[in-house]
Amino acid sequence: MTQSIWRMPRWFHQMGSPKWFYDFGGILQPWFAVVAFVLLTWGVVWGLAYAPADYQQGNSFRIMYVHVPAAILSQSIFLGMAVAGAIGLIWKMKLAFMVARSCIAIGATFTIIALLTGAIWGKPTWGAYWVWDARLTSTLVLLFLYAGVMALNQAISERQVAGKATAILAIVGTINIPIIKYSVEWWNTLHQSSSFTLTSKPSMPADMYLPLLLTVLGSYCLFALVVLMRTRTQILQTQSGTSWLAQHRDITGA
Amino acid sequence: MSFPSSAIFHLLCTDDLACERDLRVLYSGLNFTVKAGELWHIKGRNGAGKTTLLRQLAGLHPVDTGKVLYPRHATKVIYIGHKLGLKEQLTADENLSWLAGLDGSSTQQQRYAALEKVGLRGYEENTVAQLSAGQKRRVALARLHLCKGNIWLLDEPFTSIDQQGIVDEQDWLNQHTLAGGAVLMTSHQEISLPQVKILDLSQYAPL
Amino acid sequence: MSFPSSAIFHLLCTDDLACERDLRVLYSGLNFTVKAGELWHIKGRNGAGKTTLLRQLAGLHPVDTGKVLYPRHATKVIYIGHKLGLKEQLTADENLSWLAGLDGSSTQQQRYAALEKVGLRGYEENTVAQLSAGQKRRVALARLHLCKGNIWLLDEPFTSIDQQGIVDEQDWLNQHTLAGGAVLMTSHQEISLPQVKILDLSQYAPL
Amino acid sequence: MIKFMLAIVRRDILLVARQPAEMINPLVFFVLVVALFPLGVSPEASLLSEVAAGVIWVAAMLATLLSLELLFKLDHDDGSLEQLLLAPYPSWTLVLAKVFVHWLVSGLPLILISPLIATMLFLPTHAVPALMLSLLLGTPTLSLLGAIGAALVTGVRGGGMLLTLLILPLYVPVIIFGSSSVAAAAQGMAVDGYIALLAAMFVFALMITPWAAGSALKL
Amino acid sequence: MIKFMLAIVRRDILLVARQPAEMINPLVFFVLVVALFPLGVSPEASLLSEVAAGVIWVAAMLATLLSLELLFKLDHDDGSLEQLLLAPYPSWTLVLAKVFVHWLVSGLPLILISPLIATMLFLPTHAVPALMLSLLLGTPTLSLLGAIGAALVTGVRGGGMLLTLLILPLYVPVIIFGSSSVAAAAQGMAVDGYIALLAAMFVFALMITPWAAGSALKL
Amino acid sequence: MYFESLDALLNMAGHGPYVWSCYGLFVALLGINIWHARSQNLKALKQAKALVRRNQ
Ligand code: HEM
Ligand SMILES: Nc1ncnc2c1ncn2[C@@H]1O[C@H](COP(=O)(O)OP(=O)(O)OP(=O)(O)O)[C@@H](O)[C@H]1O
Ligand SMILES: Nc1ncnc2c1ncn2[C@@H]1O[C@H](COP(=O)(O)OP(=O)(O)OP(=O)(O)O)[C@@H](O)[C@H]1O
Ligand SMILES: [Mg+2]
Ligand SMILES: [Mg+2]
Repeated sequence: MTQSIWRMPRWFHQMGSPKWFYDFGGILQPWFAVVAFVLLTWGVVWGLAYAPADYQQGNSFRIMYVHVPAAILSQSIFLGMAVAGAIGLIWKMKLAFMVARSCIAIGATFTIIALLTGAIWGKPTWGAYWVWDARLTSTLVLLFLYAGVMALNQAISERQVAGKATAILAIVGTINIPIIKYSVEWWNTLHQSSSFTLTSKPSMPADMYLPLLLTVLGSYCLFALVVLMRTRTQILQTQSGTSWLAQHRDITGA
Repeated sequence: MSFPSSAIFHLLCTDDLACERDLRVLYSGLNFTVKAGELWHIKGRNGAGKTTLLRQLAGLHPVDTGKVLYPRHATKVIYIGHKLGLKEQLTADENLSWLAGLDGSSTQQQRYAALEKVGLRGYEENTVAQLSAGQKRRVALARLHLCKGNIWLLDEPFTSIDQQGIVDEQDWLNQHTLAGGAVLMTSHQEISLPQVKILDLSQYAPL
Repeated sequence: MSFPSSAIFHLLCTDDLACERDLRVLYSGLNFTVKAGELWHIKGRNGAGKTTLLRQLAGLHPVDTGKVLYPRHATKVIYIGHKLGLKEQLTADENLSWLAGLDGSSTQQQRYAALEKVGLRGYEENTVAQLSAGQKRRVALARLHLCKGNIWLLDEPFTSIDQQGIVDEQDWLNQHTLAGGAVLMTSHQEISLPQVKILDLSQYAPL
Repeated sequence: MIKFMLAIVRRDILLVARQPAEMINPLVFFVLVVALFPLGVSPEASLLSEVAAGVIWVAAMLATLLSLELLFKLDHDDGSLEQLLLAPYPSWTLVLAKVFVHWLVSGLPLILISPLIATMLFLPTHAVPALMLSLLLGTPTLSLLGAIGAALVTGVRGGGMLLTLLILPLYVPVIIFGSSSVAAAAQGMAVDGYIALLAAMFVFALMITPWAAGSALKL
Repeated sequence: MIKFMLAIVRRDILLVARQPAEMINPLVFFVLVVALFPLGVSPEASLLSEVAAGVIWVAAMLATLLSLELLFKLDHDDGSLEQLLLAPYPSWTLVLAKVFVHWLVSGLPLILISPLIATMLFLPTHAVPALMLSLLLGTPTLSLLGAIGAALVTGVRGGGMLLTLLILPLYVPVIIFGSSSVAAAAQGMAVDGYIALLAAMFVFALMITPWAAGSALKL
Repeated sequence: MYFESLDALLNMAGHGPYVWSCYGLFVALLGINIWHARSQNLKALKQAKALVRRNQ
């Protein structure tokens, strides 16, 4: 990684500047907070209290409004982390490593939520908290991948090195996710053991899927909010010696 | 980044090199040019950043600010640091063999000759684990007689070496520079060679 | 085994001590007596057996021929060898804390004072991994100011230490001997203290 | 002497705390091996519940085994073992202190997570107390026995594998009684006998191993 | 470049030869785990033959995993990794050379002994060729993927456990296809598909991992 | 509203514990995450301010 392979567009270069990110992120942050709060509250209340019950699963189906966003986010965040890491490696951009690092905790949290809510959902639907279904197993493996990234990040004390190491692992992990998914699916269908499958997407009435849309979008905003906050924190930690930060109004208090 | 066009005859230049570790600036604005035949003694108190500088020059520590330049195309660098890079289970001769194999090859005769030069005659077939601290360092130094490197980067090469050994070593350094090589080394002991140039890191440290 | 009855006032005696490694005799017939207030400089070329001797005295290397005797009952020995015995992940202060905890206890104030004496003020809460070679050795040496040992066995304590550091260190050695302690140390550099007694291992080596 | 042991315990806990990954790692290894097993074998509940007891115990043993390698090795490599041995106390105190921390870090978390693992392998719920009890008695025995091997291979480069070889045979009885007790509980049979045997092995190990490992360290 | 790689291969083989325990150790671990399994679970032939494929593959994976820890660590600790990286060749050559020796020492013996192990677990004889072929393709893939983890944890103290966490998730597909192929063969089904997939994964790993591990080493 | 009473909403025809614990987990875990991010941010701000003041 001595030489950049591709030249970086100018706007991109600007985005890589910590100062720009700190300021622009500061403007965006409250907006994301508000939008995330509104969407999530709206979606959750709608889903809990107003959406009709499923004719098969009854009320337990309401778990979907938290389970599915968490499951979707757990995967997108890993992908996002790998993309940020790749950008960091290719263009030697410190900020990208910071963004990747900010993704870890929130991504792992969403994965845990997906697993736990899924497990809880499984009890009334399948009669067991856990079965070795393909999708469940691959989500579990995803959690392990997150755990690995997190542990690696913690184990290396030098920030720069930790950032690059994490990026490499995230990229390799991302390449592997589809392979894992595919192989796990195949493995499970081969043995044909569990007769349970996740309910295939039914043609839901709007009353049922609109709340889902709201919680999914809300979760994305919440993710963006957390990443902004954590990245700006890291900028504060690493740039505290620079003049732009010393004169920043966040610091001077003006 | 600007260096005189004659720089093509230089072996190594730095351009405003700086280093920061854990938010502590070790040195900054370091500009120097190493020409063939020079011997640089890098000085500084404990923790000044001598080891870090040598590792930056060798490419083993990331350079974030400034540049390290090797103007000539085929500059070969030999770096010997605090960790000697010897395999304890292998004999002195076997260690030299793989080290030399990294960018060339060597015959057993050459290796025995190199070991004799560093005063390890009779220890060629001892495993490195069986050698004393000073003898281990001598094995590592034997590489200097075996591999053809233009620039030697030596981090405290006198450590653990006895007095006669230090005298001999200075002699090798002298011969290497006379033969057109260059040496950058650190040491807390004085070097008694006339051509020594001193780079005092304390002059580049922030106040 | 015979030593004068006054030996009860001695700190350490050897009785015909010898050492053989890999069928090679390093030294034999070593008889010496270390009294309170003495500073012994063990000399010898690389591979002479200095490290081995210190480890035999400390009880870390088996004694097959001869004897090592500590005539006084309550002699406390501090040994600092090539390997410093520091945990890289712990801070300087924490390392001193557990080292001192091995045979006593210490307050943070005492530890900070010891670290200040070895010139590491401001580095108390840095992990040892973040220190330079010389700074690491200084942390190990700080133990000398913290633990009450009558005999210090120091293997090349000047290694990696800068020039001012060596001057300071000799001062501590001096004070320790003046206070009734004893020091046995190896070094390839000279010690500029008047009370130095020299033990040249080459005199005990086979021809 | 107590003070000496406390100093070691405090230091080792501090070392673990400095690197939390270290602590959750035996745990993670345990979970991963158990999770990989269905992947390798079959996801069928009936088959899994049959082998659950054995798989959990073998995984627990492997997790202990792996973390044992570093018990004395790191201390040896950086020279702090020398310093510990130079202290004026018998070396078994040192062993006991280090084994205690090892169990705290590798054994205890494993016991705490075992109910979850049991669910994933479809072990009957009524066997879970027996599982936890057997692990509670068995894992310290594993740590203690392992200390002998760890002490013997200290200073040997790449001793990890050698260690496995040395102590796996010692582990056989623990594994057999441990997994049998769980299997018995799963079938609704009495487990007192097995538990008593595990307890006896623990006491025996507690008496023998600190001495044995201590002497091995001084070699 | 070939010369450079040969120099590394020669050195590493010499190192192993100097300490032969190193070589038989993954093998012994493999045998022991497989042998412990019936002890922990049940000695019944019918049950064992059912789980044999999975157990053999999981044991092979663990044996590889354990020996991986030292792949770059010893070189890092004594400073010879620095010297290797300073050589004027791309770092993937270094990775490739070291992985090759690792496989030679940990993977190959395992393949050679696998027929014996298969017999011990009552795997049908006609599945043995599939077992050996799948191991032949799978173990180098495991070594290659593991190299990434090993490179990443180089220089991290006590990285052994961390390594496990990093690479076990990557091993999932290999385990699944490896054990499925053997299970299919045992049931008399065709294995070409699985073998083709294992081969594809091997080629893929061969292309990706030297680069990834090489860059990780240079951090 | 789909449910007739608050009780029915809480009970959800027997599925209440499952549904509510899931929503509880969702809110709690994400809440912890946001709170942690925020507290780290404040801490970093404080440290940065202290550093600037020290350098002056
Ligand atoms: C621990 C258990 C579970 C895990 C780990 C899990 C994981 C997942 C994952 C990874 C997705 C895919 C999200 C996406 O990318 O679209 C998903 C979607 C979904 N899950 Fe689960 N799930 C679990 C249990 C359940 C249960 C018990 C049910 C209900 C019976 C369920 C119903 C759904 C539904 C309806 C979807 C959306 C379908 C789709 O968009 O394709 N899940 N889950
Ligand atoms: N582990 C070992 N096994 C066998 N022989 C050894 C071992 N370690 C050292 N030796 C031999 O013992 C002799 C003395 O070693 P020792 O380390 O005591 O020397 P030293 O006087 O401390 O030398 P130095 O000045 O280089 O530190 C050496 O000749 C060495 O070859
Ligand atoms: N891994 C590290 N992480 C953070 N800081 C470090 C690290 N290693 C060294 N440092 C710091 O960098 C500074 C320079 O270290 P370096 O090893 O370059 O010093 P040096 O001049 O070689 O000293 P010595 O004479 O003691 O060998 C020291 O102040 C040290 O605290
Ligand atoms: Mg240095
Ligand atoms: Mg010595």
